[in-house]
Amino acid sequence: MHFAVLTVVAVFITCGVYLLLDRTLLRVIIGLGLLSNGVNLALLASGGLGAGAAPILGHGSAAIVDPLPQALILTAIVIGFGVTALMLTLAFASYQSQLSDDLEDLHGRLDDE
Amino acid sequence: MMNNLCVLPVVIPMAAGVLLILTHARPVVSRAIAISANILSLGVALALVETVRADGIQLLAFGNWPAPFGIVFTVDMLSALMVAVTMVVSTATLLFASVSLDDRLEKNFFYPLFQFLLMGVNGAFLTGDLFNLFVWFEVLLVSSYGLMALGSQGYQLQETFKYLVVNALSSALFLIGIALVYGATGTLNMADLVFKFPALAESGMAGVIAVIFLVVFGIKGALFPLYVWLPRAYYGPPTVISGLFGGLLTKVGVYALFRTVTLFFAPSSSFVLPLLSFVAGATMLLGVLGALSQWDFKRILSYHIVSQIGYMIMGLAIYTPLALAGGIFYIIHHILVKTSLFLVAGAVEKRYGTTNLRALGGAADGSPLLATLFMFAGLALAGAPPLSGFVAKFMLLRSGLEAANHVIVAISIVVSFLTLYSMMKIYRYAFWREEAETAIVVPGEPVRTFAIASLVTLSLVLGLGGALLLPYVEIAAAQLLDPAAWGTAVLEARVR
Amino acid sequence: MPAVFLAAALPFVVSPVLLLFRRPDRRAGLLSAAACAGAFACFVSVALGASPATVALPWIGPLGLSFSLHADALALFFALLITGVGFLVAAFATSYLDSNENFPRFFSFLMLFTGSMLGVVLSSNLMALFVFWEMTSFSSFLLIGFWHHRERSRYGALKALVVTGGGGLAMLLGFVMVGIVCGSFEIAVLAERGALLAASPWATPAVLLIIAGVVTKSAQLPFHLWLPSAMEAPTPVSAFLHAATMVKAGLFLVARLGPLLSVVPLWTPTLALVGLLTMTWCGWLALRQKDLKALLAFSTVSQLGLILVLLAPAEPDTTAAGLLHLLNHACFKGALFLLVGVLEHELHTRDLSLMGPLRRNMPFTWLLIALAALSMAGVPPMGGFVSKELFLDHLLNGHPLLALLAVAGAVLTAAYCFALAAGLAAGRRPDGPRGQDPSLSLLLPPALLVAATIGLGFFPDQLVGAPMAAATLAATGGSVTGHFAVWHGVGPSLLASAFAISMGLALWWGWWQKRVPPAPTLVADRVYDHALEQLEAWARRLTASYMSGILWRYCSVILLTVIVGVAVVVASQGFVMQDGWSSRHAGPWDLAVCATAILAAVATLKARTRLAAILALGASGFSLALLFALSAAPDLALTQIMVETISVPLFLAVFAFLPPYQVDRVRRARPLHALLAVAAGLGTALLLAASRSQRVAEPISSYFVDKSVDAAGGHNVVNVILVDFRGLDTLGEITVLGVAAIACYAIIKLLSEKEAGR
Amino acid sequence: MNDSLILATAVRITRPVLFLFAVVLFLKGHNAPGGGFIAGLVTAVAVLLGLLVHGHGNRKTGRPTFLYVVAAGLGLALLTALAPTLLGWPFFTHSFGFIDLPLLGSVELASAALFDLGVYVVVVGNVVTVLYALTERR
Repeated sequence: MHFAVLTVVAVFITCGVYLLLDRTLLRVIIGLGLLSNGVNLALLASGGLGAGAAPILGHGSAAIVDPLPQALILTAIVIGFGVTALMLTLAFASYQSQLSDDLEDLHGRLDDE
Repeated sequence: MMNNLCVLPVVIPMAAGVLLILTHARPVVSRAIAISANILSLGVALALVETVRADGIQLLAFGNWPAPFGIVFTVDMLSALMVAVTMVVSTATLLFASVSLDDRLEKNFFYPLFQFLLMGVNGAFLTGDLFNLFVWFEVLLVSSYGLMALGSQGYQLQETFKYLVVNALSSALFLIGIALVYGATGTLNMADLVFKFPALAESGMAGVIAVIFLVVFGIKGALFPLYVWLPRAYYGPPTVISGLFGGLLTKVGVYALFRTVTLFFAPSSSFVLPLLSFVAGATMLLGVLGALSQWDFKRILSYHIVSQIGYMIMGLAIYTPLALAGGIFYIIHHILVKTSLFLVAGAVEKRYGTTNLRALGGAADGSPLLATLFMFAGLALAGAPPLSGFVAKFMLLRSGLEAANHVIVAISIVVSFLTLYSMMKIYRYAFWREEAETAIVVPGEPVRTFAIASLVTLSLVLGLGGALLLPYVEIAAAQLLDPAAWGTAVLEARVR
Repeated sequence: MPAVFLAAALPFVVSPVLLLFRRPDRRAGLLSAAACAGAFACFVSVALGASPATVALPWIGPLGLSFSLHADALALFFALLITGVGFLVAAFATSYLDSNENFPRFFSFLMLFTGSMLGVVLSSNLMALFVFWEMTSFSSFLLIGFWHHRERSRYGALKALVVTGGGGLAMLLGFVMVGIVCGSFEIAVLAERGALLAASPWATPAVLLIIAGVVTKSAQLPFHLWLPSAMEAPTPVSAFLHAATMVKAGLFLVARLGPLLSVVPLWTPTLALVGLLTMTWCGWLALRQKDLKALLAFSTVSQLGLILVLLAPAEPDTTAAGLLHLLNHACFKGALFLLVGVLEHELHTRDLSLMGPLRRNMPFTWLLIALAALSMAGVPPMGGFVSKELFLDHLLNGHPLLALLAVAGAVLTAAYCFALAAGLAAGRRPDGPRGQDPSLSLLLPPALLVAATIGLGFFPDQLVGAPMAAATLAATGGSVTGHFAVWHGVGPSLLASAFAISMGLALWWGWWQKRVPPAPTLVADRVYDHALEQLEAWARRLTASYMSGILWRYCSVILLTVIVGVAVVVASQGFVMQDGWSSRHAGPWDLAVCATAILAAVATLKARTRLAAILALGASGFSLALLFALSAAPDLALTQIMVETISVPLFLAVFAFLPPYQVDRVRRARPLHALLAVAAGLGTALLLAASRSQRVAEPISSYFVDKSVDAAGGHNVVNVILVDFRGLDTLGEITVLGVAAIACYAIIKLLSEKEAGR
Repeated sequence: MNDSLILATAVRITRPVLFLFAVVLFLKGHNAPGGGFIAGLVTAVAVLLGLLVHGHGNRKTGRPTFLYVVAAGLGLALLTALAPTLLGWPFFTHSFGFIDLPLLGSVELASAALFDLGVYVVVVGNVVTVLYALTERR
């Protein structure tokens, strides 16, 4: 199982980073989305990908998977969601005032000359 | 010692933030709430400092779950000092903001964002849990995004977007780091890690994890070569917000470096300290050269943030009791002084409508008090005696020479010189010459001056009265250099 | 309160008080003069033994820092000089400055300087000495830039600070090295530990660094450039700082630390050589100036070189001679500066070649100038003669080449002094501006100084013999063997002196009188300007080269750093990876879901429209949710599904309006990007496998499973962790959500308001 | 016209179901998959659907109503965490108990649920605020 999951992690992060290095607003944001998906999966893998039941007690005494990474991922997903919302807002507002989605147009001034 | 006092520096800003959402449309009420909350937190922070001095490390196991299972706040002297100085500068900044910010910005949630930022910063200083540190980082970051974009000017929005993306990348790295740590050790508690982490040294995993966290905190702390985002990002927002960021935000990254390097990275990987030494030198030098290349008050100050961070890391890299104490002294000094410099820039901008040195002039005639305050703060930044920067720099120089780290000492002297030059360049163009014609008289000047003066006075007090602070930073350094004692204290604390 | 402390603190107390005066209030000057007089009186009482000479003041004891004061005879000599000249200068400036000047500010800075200067000479701790040393530089900066609307003033102020401040920093490093080697920063303790220093490998670098401090402060070659530019300061400042006191801080340091540092063989010859070269070369430069203040500035540098030569050996006789000349120089040069100030005030020019005949129009002013110049020229029986004799005597006993240099310096000095005295008498232009002698209040201070230097010529031993001997004893620990006297009998030095004066006369008469040579441009000046210009230009290019403001470059730097860092660590420390930590085998469902996820991720790269890209991202999210579900993480699966359900419309809402989607608009960096991306993805996966395969301890999570039901009352462990075991994380997490909402709202609201306002 | 009618009808039916589903998810959260966050998102989806059909209606631009909801949620969560400190327990110490209610049988009362309610409220406030902010401009 770990090989399949690690492949997914690798592909998500590879595609995410590649898009992150683009100059288009949307592709950067999508890149970050993929990246955080990949990272969340990595967190899951860090708890081990053992055979086990979901960490809900009281349904028999079978071994359960490590619940802690799941809790961490949940927190990370929520935080990621909040940040993504803000990022979209910024992208939107930035576009509205600069009328470009090309980040190389948005490089800003080095100084005031 | 279990102590609920530990959580108050987080709870008070949060409660204030919640209240301030409700009162956002009424600036007068908001100011009162925000400032009283800050003063309350300041009191708590000072109480914490004294408690730690008297009784040692203070702990709070949340939910009464013992370490390493639950989350613990571990308040040693470094944490307590950081929270205290945070509250000092934020109170001054708040005071300044209350008479300088545009009414529009005040009503658009400046105060709640400000309080939530403080909540995140304080949480990051206090926590003893790696993942919890991530959460506090996110709290302070998301608040900083809000503050940085406050005003919705085009330049601001685009720079905030970039700042956000850079930090999102850094957060992803942080999570990868956490995944590796948890994967290898099965724990997140820093005290627990003190004992479990060294076992990873043999396989090389300790070094890998160290590199990842150094980069994560290096981005936040604006270290070479990761600071590229900073100067532009800090130029965008209203100056008073830049001031708070410039003083405070990068120091959270520096704090995290001090914490994690002393707890696990330096003991387990021999390359960490030499690497930090190199990074410190490069950060100082490139930062100050950046400052020399600029002609804008705020931008020059932004580059100096970078440059000064090199000194703090220099203290960490030398890694002797005196060096760490000097580094911590430097952090405290720099937070006070850099904030006050930005506030001076803000006051100048308020009066002349610009921070471009070429368009400014004559502020020494226009407001002599401000010129005096700038002179003091600028000299303190350059490490001129007898201000706080001198004491910190003296400690670093002395420890650097004692450790025979000649290169970094030489660089630090050269950078001090260039910093002095750069500060005097500002003085020469903004404060001397004929007064710029754009000068207008704006209300609130006395309050602004008071806010700056209080910080500058503190710098003077820490310089002439360095003996007052020295015992505290020495305790902090001693605690940092004895991670085993720290870890044992945390792990063996009993819950109720 | 001990008198020493009172005297040292008085200027610092007065300085801020002065700022309370109104702008055109001359009483600020009177108060300053009074403060100097008070301090002078205090030092006299200390000198007479009526008050203790030592005051212990703590600073940061554990670091070896203290502000303790110790007024030995050497310090008292300087302290009396500073406060004495300070009194005269303050009195002079009170009537000299125009009534529209900012008196409070001027005198406040002046008092700040006076206090700092007293601190330098009185400190018994090396670091405290450094503190005040730097403070003299800063106050000098403010005073030179007092007329800050003038470009030349600003330039001169910055230059002075750059040179002296830079030298000061080098000196700081030297001090700290000495302090570490000798184990103390107390000067009294250091004096006894010369042997420790001599044995240390740091001795030579430390001494060189301290010499850098000395020569910059005292404007010796090649750092003589700042003093002429500093002449943009108001004349009383030039007289006080740049002739009588601040520039002598370097000399004071040589006298003070000489016995300790001369254990290093480099110390004496280096200083002596620098001093001699400076004396001669700057004497030559002085001779070529038309601007009176520039002439005096170079002459000051030259004279400081002379004193440096005398102080360098740290031996009693030469030190005494050096201190005597230092005193003489303070008197005649202070007087000359004040008198030039009077000329400038009266004639509105400082250019020698433009001045009318002075002897008739301003006889008293001219007379005083002439007397002071004669003293400087070393003409008997003036004070300058006595000390210059001792100087020549010292050098004629040394290397003949050095003696030659010394005599050449004396010739040049005599020449420009005659040029000054006689040149002003007749005037270059009969039709030049004519003034008249100023009021007594302006003439009295220089007159007193001139009287002093004449007195020193007639009765050197009676007037200052004893104090000089005491100061020498304090400085060197040895006793003076000879006496000061105007008549030593005929000897080589007298002959040399006579030769120098006559040659000087000849040089003036035969060469200078014909035509004043054009003032040379200083090589050092050009180097300074060019260096700063280049530094800024270079800093600018360097910074612009990497501060692109382009996001993908920021990210590339970060990724490159982490990837290279990890790669280096892995390459140097090896890497352990074992299999077997994943006990579950991938079933067909698992593989199908993983394949879907991979396809979705690749699709985001390939998407040609915005909608497709967003949907592809959504698909990757949904397949991740399925993967969570298959990995026994139902809470995660549910959460992921809901988050995607809401995110996709959000994306669409934001991006629906943008112009057509463009893919791969930038080509040039693509291979690097691909490399970084693959390294990041592959690296993470490998590291993850490695970390998981070498787990060193059991995970803490079994505790949660054990306690969840009984101690926390919940069966869903993940939820219990979230709201209880790690509830604080959740509190932070919802704060993030709340703040994000606030920020979104505020950004959009302000954007709308901005657009509505437009 | 027809499309939107069908959509409107579908939404009219779906929304109550979603709200109910949210309630169930919330209540079950401590013992089964679910919890405040998920329930909050489901509620937000219901709101989103409403937005899709009805648009913003005549909601006046710039009233941060849902930020007050966020504030309420944060406040509730904070107070729940803070309450035990009044009794001298560490911050965040939860307690729980069971009571017997008619019809429902043994029901767990946990302070953790109160905290979870805070989470729920914040999530709803957040999503709705962001949605309104991003869509009201067109």
